[in-house]
Amino acid sequence: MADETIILRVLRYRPEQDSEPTFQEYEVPYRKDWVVLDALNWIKEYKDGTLSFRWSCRMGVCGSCGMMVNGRARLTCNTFLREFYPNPITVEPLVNFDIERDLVICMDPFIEKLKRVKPWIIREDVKPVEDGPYEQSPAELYRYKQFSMCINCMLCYAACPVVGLHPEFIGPAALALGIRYLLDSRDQGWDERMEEVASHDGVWGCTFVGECSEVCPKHVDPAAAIQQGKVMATLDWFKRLLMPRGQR
Amino acid sequence: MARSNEPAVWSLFAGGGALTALILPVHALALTILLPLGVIEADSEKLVAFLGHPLFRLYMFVLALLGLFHGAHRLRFTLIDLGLHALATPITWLCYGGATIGSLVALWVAVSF
Amino acid sequence: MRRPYRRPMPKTWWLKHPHYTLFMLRELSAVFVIYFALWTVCLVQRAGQGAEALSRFLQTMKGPGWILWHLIGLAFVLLHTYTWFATAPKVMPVRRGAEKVPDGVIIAAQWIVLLIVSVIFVVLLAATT
Amino acid sequence: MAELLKHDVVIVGGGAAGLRAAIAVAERNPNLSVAVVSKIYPMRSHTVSAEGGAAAVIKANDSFEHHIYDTISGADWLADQDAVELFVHEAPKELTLLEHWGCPWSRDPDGTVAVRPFGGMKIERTWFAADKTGFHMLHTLYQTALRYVELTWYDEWFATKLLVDGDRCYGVVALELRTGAIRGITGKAVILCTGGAGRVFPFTTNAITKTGDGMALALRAGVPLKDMEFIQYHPTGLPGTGILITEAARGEGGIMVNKDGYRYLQDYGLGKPLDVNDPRHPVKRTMELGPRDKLSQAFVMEMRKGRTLKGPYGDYVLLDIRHLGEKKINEKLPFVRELARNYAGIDPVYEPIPVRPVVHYVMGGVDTDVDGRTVLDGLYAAGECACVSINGANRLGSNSLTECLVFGARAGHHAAEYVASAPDPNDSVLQKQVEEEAARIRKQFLEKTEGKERLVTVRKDMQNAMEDGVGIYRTEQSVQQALEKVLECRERFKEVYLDDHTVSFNTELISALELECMLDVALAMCHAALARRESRGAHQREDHPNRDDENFLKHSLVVLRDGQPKVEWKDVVITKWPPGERKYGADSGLPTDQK
Ligand SMILES: Cc1cc2nc3c(=O)[nH]c(=O)nc-3n(C[C@H](O)[C@H](O)[C@H](O)COP(=O)(O)OP(=O)(O)OC[C@H]3O[C@@H](n4cnc5c(N)ncnc54)[C@H](O)[C@@H]3O)c2cc1C
Ligand code: SF4
Ligand code: F3S
Ligand code: FES
Repeated sequence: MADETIILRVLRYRPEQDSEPTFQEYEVPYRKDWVVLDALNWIKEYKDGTLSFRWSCRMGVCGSCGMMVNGRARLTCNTFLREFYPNPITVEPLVNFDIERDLVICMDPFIEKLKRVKPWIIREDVKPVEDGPYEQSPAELYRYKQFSMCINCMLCYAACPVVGLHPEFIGPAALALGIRYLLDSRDQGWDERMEEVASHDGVWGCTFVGECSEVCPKHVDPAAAIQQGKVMATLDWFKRLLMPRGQR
Repeated sequence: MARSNEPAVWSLFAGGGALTALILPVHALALTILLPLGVIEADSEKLVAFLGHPLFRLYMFVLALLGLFHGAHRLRFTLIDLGLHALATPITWLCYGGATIGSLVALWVAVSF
Repeated sequence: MRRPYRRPMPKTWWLKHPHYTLFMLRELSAVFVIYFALWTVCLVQRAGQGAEALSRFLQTMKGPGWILWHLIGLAFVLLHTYTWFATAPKVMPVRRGAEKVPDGVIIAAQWIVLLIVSVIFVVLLAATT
Repeated sequence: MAELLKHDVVIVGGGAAGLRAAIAVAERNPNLSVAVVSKIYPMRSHTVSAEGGAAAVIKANDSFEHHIYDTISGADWLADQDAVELFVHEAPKELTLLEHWGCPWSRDPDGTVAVRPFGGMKIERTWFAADKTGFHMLHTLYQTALRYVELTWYDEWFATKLLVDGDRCYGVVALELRTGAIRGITGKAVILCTGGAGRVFPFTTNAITKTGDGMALALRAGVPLKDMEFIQYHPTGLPGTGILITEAARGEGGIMVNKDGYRYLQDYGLGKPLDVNDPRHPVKRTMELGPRDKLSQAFVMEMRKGRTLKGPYGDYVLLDIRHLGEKKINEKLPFVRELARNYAGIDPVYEPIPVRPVVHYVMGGVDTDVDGRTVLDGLYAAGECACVSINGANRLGSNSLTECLVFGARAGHHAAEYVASAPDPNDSVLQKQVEEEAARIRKQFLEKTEGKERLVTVRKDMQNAMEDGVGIYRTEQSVQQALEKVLECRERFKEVYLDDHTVSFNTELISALELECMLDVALAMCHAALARRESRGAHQREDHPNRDDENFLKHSLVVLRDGQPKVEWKDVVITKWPPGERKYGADSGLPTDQK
């Protein structure tokens, strides 16, 4: 067992020397309980310190280690080598993002999109801290709970073709987050947030490919969030149409 | 960003999707396959009466309206996704314009029976 | 020093994974939805021209080419139905208190409604003709 | 040379403490410009992996008195009691604020916030968001912070040095990962919130990023590190990876058994076990709900008696939660189930989870007062990298997330006031320091042409030395050995040669800078562990097995004097709770019990 190895084909791009990305092959020891991230770390530590990638928690919760593994967007810290052994594994940076270097992508557009949906509680009347927490029944909590589980790993952005075709699209994770706040019983920012969520770049950009939910490692189901967002936006639209301004 | 007026067409799309998902399988099977094949035997006169019944004509119109808008909506996005992003605006006009004309024709057929 | 590299999205992206291809087929079902809607308009229009015109129309439709075409259409329509029903619980989740009604229940309920509607449709057609 | 990036307050770290501090500054004075410098995107910070919960008194059956007593006795009386009192009183307010900001706390049926018991607590008071509390807290804080335009985000900037002019701190030197640029980020106050240092050890629950950077930066700037000998082992980590199985698993009723299926904790002064089906199980401050130091020490004893199981990653025992049933596990401990399935290959609904003690938390840190102030004017610290101290010799589970909020906020508020009156920095002095630091990094790592050491071997040798010498049980000899090895590693570090000499996103360079910090932190830990010749909480000296209040009811302070580490001492603040015996099990002493 100690001598078994597996091949990793890794996409390399070093902005200081490469004009475009190329694949580099590494032979890595094969261990049943190793994840792809372990193999990458082994390469970095013992073979080639120039390979760059992001990671932190190694337990699937910080969201930094997303990459394309054999063409699928995965968290490399919970994708095991044994799933592929003895076949070679291809590792690439997440698609639909610019490559900063090697397996590291540029996150700027994602952070901008997060901000757009105003992912914070908006209130007209702020309760003083001394008066204690808001009440929220378990049923109210469960309305949005699932959509609050997103770890910002961006796998869904790599999986969603609309993100690739239409870079302005706010995208699955950020929209799910916006909808999470719309569904929170403590929030009063409906109108403000709807401006973004119900915009052209918002839920209406989604053609319900559904792949975002397929790859989501945390079962957030952003596709569901967005479709519910469409229903919410539609009801809202008719309401605005039928009701005179003052009564809204 | 401003709110989009997409709900206008999306509600037609969604209504059409629901209606066609429910009725089109049996509709297509019975009318476009079984009827011509004679598996469902029908007397021509009676069939005319059935198809000409106000309720069926109403149904035909609703099916056309919602079905066409449902289809137009999907077609629009599919064409754009297939790489015609630059033509998004004309495609949109063409699709919904076609659906509107189709619906008007259906209305005319239904009324002028 | 930064020089971010942008990868182009290939036009054939929808062939890259079976899920994407299935998505495209689902979207393609729209063509047949449009087709069957228009076909029905024609059918009624012929009926409006009288029994004879209608018979001729149906006679044409008996041709194997037409039947094959309609069978393909039916398959796409079924794909549409299947995918539409499958997504309903996502679009409009039903909750009882904190618990979500399982997706399977909602999907099954829709198929049952479909069955009832289909039976009514066929019975009406058969009974009146 | 590039311009200095000027702000009013510079916060280093985007975890719970850093983000809370940032919000505090912005709320206190919206006219201030705040830099948030973080070596990883803030929502990746290790706070994200905290599972179990955050403690604060909220329910009617609880009282401040209880929380204070649990904390102080848990700390083996090494906590400053004024700090603990203040902490306990501010805790509910901070967690409530988080609730107002949208944190999805788990709820009781009546819509109030739910609480669960944690180890070492007499009354359950841990707020939780299922078993992803840290994740929800961090994302709530990050998302809330996004609304403040006063904040400038330096995401993926690595702070390498504090800028000090005279006796004040004026900012940091930081390296932007994607460009490789080394710049000065200046302000009249700096708040270090860089988190813990678990990665100094080979086997830890901590993320790769927890390398004690802030502690090392402070130490190098002449600021003392307090109580560095106290390193918390968490009793239930997964063998191999060290991934944490939260204490909440025991809080909900999980039990620990040895290879004979025996609940061995009863042999170590932690009370008598109740049947898992007994409605009174789990009893607080008893058995599985004893404090972490005791549970980890019990494991070592069991191992010595040969009553643990053997696996490819060393000895282990079993954590059994099967009796909770699938429904409760899914509702209260879904992440535990996910982790056990993924990383231990077992489903805890049907099988017990293999666990062993694993390095989890550093009680010590940058010496601060209750406002986060250090001895260096303008330098503040909060969160795990600081030592206030409320954790003393052993931190109570779920106090740390709350600590990040309470003291992050206090440091932020104080810093906002301080910058109003602090003198302006002398830019040319700072600029010069930036240039020197940039030159040092280039020379030592990027422009180096030879060297015979690989990063990984030096790091592993240091980690193993620490585990062997400064683990759960220590002796003078073992610590001395570790110290010598760490010194040797520091020498070898000078010989490290990197593969990567480019500037954009050079992660190997970052690893080198982190190792440099860890070596300093390890050194401080060894010196403190040598100096404390007693056993207290997480510091168990087999050559001095008893607690010695006469000589060591004191905080150790490691300082660099002329480049050499020295250990000094500082009195513990005792107000109302004189040192007593730590009792767990049936007769766990409590002030209220005596009434
Ligand atoms: C697995 C696990 C579970 C835990 N569970 C609980 C629990 O249930 N309850 C509880 O109370 N506590 C728990 N803890 C402890 C608690 O989570 C931590 O003590 C706390 O989150 C620390 O927060 P922090 O803000 O101090 O640091 P971190 O969250 O670690 O953040 C450190 C920040 O500093 C930045 N940083 C570090 N170095 C540099 C540098 N050189 N330059 C720039 N930026 C830098 C990082 O980027 C990061 O943003 C747990 C800990 C672990 C490991
Ligand atoms: S929705 Fe899922 S896939 Fe997308 S970023 Fe969040 S956790 Fe990742
Ligand atoms: S994949 Fe994309 S198109 Fe919509 S359903 Fe998901 S966001
Ligand atoms: S390393 Fe944190 S999610 Fe993989």
